[in-house]
Amino acid sequence: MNLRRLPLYVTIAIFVLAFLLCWLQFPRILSTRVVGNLLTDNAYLGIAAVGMTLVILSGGIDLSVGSVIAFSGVFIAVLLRDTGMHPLAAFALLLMVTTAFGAAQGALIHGLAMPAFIVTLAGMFLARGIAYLLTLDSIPIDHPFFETLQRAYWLMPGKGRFTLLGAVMLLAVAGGMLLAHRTRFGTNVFALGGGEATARMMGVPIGQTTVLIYAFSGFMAGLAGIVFAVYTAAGYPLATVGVELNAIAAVVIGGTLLSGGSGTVLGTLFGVLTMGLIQTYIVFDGTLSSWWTKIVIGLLLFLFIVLQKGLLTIGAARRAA
Amino acid sequence: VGFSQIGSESGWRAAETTVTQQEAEARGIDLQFSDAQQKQENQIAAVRSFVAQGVDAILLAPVVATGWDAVLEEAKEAEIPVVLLDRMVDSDPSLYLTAVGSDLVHEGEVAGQWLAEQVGEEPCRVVELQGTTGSSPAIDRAQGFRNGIEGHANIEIVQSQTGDFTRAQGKTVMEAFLQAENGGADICALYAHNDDMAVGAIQAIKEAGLKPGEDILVVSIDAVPDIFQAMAAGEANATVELTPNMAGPAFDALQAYWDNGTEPEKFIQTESKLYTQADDPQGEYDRRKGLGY
Amino acid sequence: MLLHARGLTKRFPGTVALDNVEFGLAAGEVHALLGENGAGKSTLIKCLTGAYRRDGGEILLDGRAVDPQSTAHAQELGIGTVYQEVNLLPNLTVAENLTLGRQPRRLGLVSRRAMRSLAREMLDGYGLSIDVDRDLGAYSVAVQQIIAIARAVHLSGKVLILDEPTASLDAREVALLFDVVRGLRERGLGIVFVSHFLDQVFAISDRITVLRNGRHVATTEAASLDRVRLINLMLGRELAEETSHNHGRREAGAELLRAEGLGRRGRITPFDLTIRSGEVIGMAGLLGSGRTETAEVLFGATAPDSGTVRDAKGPLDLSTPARAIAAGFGFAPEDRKTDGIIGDLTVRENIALALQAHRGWARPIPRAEQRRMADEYIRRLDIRTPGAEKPVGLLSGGNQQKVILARWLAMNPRFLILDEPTRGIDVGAHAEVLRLINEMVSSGMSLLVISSELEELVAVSDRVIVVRDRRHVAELAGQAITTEAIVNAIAAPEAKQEARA
Amino acid sequence: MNGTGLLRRVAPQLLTLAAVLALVTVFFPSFLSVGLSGDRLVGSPIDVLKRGAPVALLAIGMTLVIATRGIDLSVGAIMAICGASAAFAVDQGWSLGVAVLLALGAGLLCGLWNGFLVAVLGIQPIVATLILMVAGRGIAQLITEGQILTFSDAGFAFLGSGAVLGLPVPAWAWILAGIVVGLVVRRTALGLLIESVGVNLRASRLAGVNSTVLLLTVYMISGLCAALAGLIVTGDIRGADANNAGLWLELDAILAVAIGGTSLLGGRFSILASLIGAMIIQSINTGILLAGFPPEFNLVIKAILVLLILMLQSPRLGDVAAGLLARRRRADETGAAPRPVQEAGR
Ligand SMILES: Nc1ncnc2c1ncn2[C@@H]1O[C@H](COP(=O)(O)OP(=O)(O)OP(=O)(O)O)[C@@H](O)[C@H]1O
Ligand SMILES: Nc1ncnc2c1ncn2[C@@H]1O[C@H](COP(=O)(O)OP(=O)(O)OP(=O)(O)O)[C@@H](O)[C@H]1O
Ligand SMILES: [Mg+2]
Ligand SMILES: [Mg+2]
Repeated sequence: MNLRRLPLYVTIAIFVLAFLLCWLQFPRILSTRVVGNLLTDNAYLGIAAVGMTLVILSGGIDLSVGSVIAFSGVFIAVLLRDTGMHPLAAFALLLMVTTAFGAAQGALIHGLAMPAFIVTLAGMFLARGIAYLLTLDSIPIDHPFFETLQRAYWLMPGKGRFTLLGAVMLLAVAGGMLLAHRTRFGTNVFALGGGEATARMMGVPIGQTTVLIYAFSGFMAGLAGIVFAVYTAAGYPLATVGVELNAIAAVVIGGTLLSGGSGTVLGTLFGVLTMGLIQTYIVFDGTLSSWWTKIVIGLLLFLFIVLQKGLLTIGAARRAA
Repeated sequence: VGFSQIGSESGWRAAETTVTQQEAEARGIDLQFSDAQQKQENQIAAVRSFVAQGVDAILLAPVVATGWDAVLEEAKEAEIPVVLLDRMVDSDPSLYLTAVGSDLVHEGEVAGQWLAEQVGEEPCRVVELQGTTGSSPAIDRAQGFRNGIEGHANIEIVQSQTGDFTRAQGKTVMEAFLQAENGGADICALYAHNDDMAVGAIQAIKEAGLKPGEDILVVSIDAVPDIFQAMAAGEANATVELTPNMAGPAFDALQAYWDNGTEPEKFIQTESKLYTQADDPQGEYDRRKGLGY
Repeated sequence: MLLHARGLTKRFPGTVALDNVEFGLAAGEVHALLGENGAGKSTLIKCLTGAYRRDGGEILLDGRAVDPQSTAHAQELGIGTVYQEVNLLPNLTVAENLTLGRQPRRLGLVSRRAMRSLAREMLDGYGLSIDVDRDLGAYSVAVQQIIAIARAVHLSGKVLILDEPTASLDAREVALLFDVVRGLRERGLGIVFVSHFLDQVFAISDRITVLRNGRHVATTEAASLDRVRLINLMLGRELAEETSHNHGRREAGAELLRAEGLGRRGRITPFDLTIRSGEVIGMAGLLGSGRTETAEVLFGATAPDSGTVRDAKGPLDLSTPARAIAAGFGFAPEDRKTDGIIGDLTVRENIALALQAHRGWARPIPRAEQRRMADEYIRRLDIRTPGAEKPVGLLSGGNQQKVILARWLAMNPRFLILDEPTRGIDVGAHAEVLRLINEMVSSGMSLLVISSELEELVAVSDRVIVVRDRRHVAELAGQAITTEAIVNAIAAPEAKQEARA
Repeated sequence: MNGTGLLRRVAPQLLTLAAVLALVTVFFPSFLSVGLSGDRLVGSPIDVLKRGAPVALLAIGMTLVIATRGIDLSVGAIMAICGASAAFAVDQGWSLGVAVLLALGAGLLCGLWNGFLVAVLGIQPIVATLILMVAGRGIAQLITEGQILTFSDAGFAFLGSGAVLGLPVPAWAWILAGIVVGLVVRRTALGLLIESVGVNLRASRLAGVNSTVLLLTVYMISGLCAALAGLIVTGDIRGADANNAGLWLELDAILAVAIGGTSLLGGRFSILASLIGAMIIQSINTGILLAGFPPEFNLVIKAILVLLILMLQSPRLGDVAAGLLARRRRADETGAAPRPVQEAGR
């Protein structure tokens, strides 16, 4: 076993363990409904987190994700309201816009040697600000094509729904896995995360890679925006505040090192599912007041991270021995 | 019954949660509470979980109007009645049992009409503290107020900024307004989209050496306890009530529906009552204090 | 000329690293580039390969002007380089490091299998038996060095540049490397070779270019030069005296420390070690044999899980470096880039750091005092820097090493561990370090010196510990310390324990 | 750092501040006027000094945390916790002194917790502090039971909106805190050790730096600064608003540190520059309010200004411009030199 895979296994193990514990308390949690919900409700987060994984693997960070998702919804809603465009055309246009937005962030980060945290923080303000300029209202989308997308699901035994949105997320994860682990670009991303100066000396095209990474994250955020727009059938400039932090947390819980250079895309999927599980558990519990909800989420987060850390340390020690 | 609450972003919201819990307890209803922390995505997930859990009914205080079709359909398929609290959704009315709430635009109108009456023909420069940019109360209450003062050319909204529904921002923004309007001498009235911002603004006015309630009229919406205290001290002039007891009518409607399938009306409107300094503010304060505002 | 640089100039704030330098490399030759620490060798190489943007001059490849913008560009031009600091990525696997940028693909996706076999092929002939799928970071500096060389060789279509490739290699590995280099020379490549090991330089080079203070001093046939002339060219002055053997010069002092059963599972087998005051203990062994681990356990860098260390007053707490320092220990680590220097801080701050940490944050060393200390050590160790306020990361490799030595000298510890103290240090400084070691010892300090250079160990040590396979296998003392004896102890499975004099 | 060195270090920030102030004055001409109302100074500059206090205070602690290559996302939540604790204490009828001590204690405790996760458990700072960022607001609400806990203690209110010698108390708070912390880190060896740990943790440990204690200290200072900020915003509105106090202020604080030129990768830091950064941000905020744009423009304006500022401060900007120029010049000289033929791959 390669040591670098250990965090992934630990993440999966923790998720399974947590699911079992939840199941002991609420037997209903082990139903296709809950599993279906877990995939559907976290689809946009999962997609955004795949983009975030690549960014973090390269040693960067992208805080603009949540705002870009909100912008995407508004953009699509406004386009569909004001023009006769087909949603697919709107999607394509949007993906171009968000990809360009991401690329621009990457170009600034590389070209002016500014920290990613700050550039994308400004990007976060900018994307949401533009969403405000487009509309202040929440705009409903009632296009028949949207209903088709929303209704596209496979009814699993036990009434659970495996929706198109969930499928898109799984595809995005698969695509992310290929990109990160099986392409030259992916290796360059890891190289960048291992040390920019060294990567440069080894001949990695730093600038091009950086721009591509953030463009990819922008693309994924756009895709997440589309999924979110389908999910809610609306565009709302105030939506998905703070999603970037959830995405970062999911990536880290998924075993990716925040300082870059080490991690897996598959782990991110389990990070997302773990966060979703925490949410589900709290709703199932249903007795927590607002504040206890926050405290318990924090505690569970803490528990996951410490457990992960502990298992990793033990694993590493065992291997060294 | 599952209750998906928006969050606990304001005192009013906290009071609504408390009152809902009290009402449920009084009726012997087992309430599953879920706090969405101001996020629609969390609310949708919560409603889905309620459906998966198989609750008997769902109370939903939607954070936005749009985007509920799919999940409401799911609830409908599972034959779980949904009652909306205090805010509306854009979906087809067949997807929910009923909605309990006040009319946000109407609240703004009441406030605007009060001001129009109050100043008569005098010219009046109004500053407006808006709610969170893009939120439906902010949009509707702004609109309503403009409706209310329509036809009174002497009343002019000269400054309008968001105070995010919070006390601190209310105070900060009011300070800027005072700066911008000649130290406040040019301001005749303040309209705040909620009481919390008004309370913050009142402090700013006092610190600028002016008398709120006299030099600058203060009108706001919600009727939380602290604004009554200010009214009692003569520092605020009027507030429009938004009752936190949305759950009472909702449970009544649900009960009737469970008992004999009575379909309630699609919209149960609560009253938007105007309170002024003449309405025993101290008494109102004492009455509301314990409600968890 | 295959590669020709004319009038190359490179300025850094406060330094002219290269001043109008001329350098020509012919096809089919090994061209040594020599000079003291900070002479500008690495800078010249970085300018040639696009890692730095030069301030003036031109570069001709095959008679055509080229302008490498980046190392990637240089690679495309057929110039493969091993930079002085091992420049590979510890978080990638060995195979990924070797093939980065050129991974074999199938249908657009990297083919792991083809990548693995390409990597193995590239490592062929270097005598490594390693798993190319493991992270590079799991291997020692030496192994990484070899991998870096293999990568550069693979990339070099025309020119191979090696900046101190042998610093962390042992004799056998150097021999293997030279075989590879000779093979490439046969094939008509031009090879630039930088080293401070003059024997190696004479063994492999056809021509030699000497730089001094950023200026070109001379280029001559290697055969026409002898050691002394070469050293004079590099230093621009006569080297004072060659250090000599010290056998029997020192009286063993009283027992200072005694380690019993000290060890850590998976790192180093428990060992006993007695250290007397005013003596130098040398430590020899192959790469990866566990010498660094011994040092780290002694210094608390990795907490031991068995054994004790005591001095005359009783047991010592060595659980963290800070405690070890409090007990009068010091440790100059082998990997100075990651374990030694604080790159962004100044020379002054780096020198004062250990002393300051020891005094605690509330008792700052006055700035004037820091300055005085820094200036003194810059002078005493001949640290080449424009001033004490230069960030240490910008100094040349050898000078960084001296700064770390200065840090510990400022502490005046009773027991100092030096892990490869002369690695990457030029002849002048080399003699200087050895002189320093003698000086420290005569002032009563005890030292543990880890080195891959056996002559050096023989020259300075009162006793030599030989380490193999993570255990201490032999101890030599007095007249028994000879290179042959050490080599025998390293090689012979049943080392003669009776060498204990 | 001596006087001129310090001035050189903060010159870009000072210039930026001047530029922002000039810009705002264009839109709102009386921006720079300061008057005397009673015994206190009034005017927009005073407002900036006062309103900028929370971010400035947070930026002090954040600078140190970032210098150790960390980040503290929880400061906004800590503000809420500390404000709530103090309001709770006053509400219980305890004395103001007790309330303040309680708040500061709570801040220290929160910092200790963060520091423990980072320094002892070795959790990545952004995640470690994310935990308290999420849970902290819940804790604050637990204390206030979800209400806005109001009080009428004049002394406490004075902390938020009083004035001493004409200057608002919050302005005094950050200025004094900045001076104290600045002196402590620069007159002792704390600053050096923090920078050393931030640049190279491993090498610092091997040089005997007790990084664990140092990290704990730094996060505790950050907690303490957040506690002060929490006291100020709570005193200012005479109530503890657990849900909104300090919301998203951590981002502004980080921004202030970045504008102040401290690298987010740790190492060299300057508290003074961060404080100027905080004032730059506050000037933008106040300027937007005064200029009277519709609120939906706020974010876009702020984003563009921030980007502009960072771009102008970027050391690379000069390089890039020079590079472009040089390339053009070289092309001119050699008559558009052909790019070298690229070697075919091997
Ligand atoms: N990036 C840089 N910034 C500033 N100065 C630098 C930089 N790189 C090197 N220098 C300076 O340039 C001079 C030449 O350094 P260089 O690394 O080329 O020496 P070298 O001959 O390779 O020495 P060594 O044998 O110690 O490796 C030194 O004075 C060094 O301090
Ligand atoms: N030639 C090799 N082939 C495979 N693995 C090696 C080789 N050389 C070293 N290693 C591995 O690298 C690891 C780290 O070695 P390390 O450098 O710490 O040992 P060391 O005794 O300090 O050596 P050094 O002489 O470099 O100081 C060892 O555990 C060993 O397994
Ligand atoms: Mg060099
Ligand atoms: Mg070693």
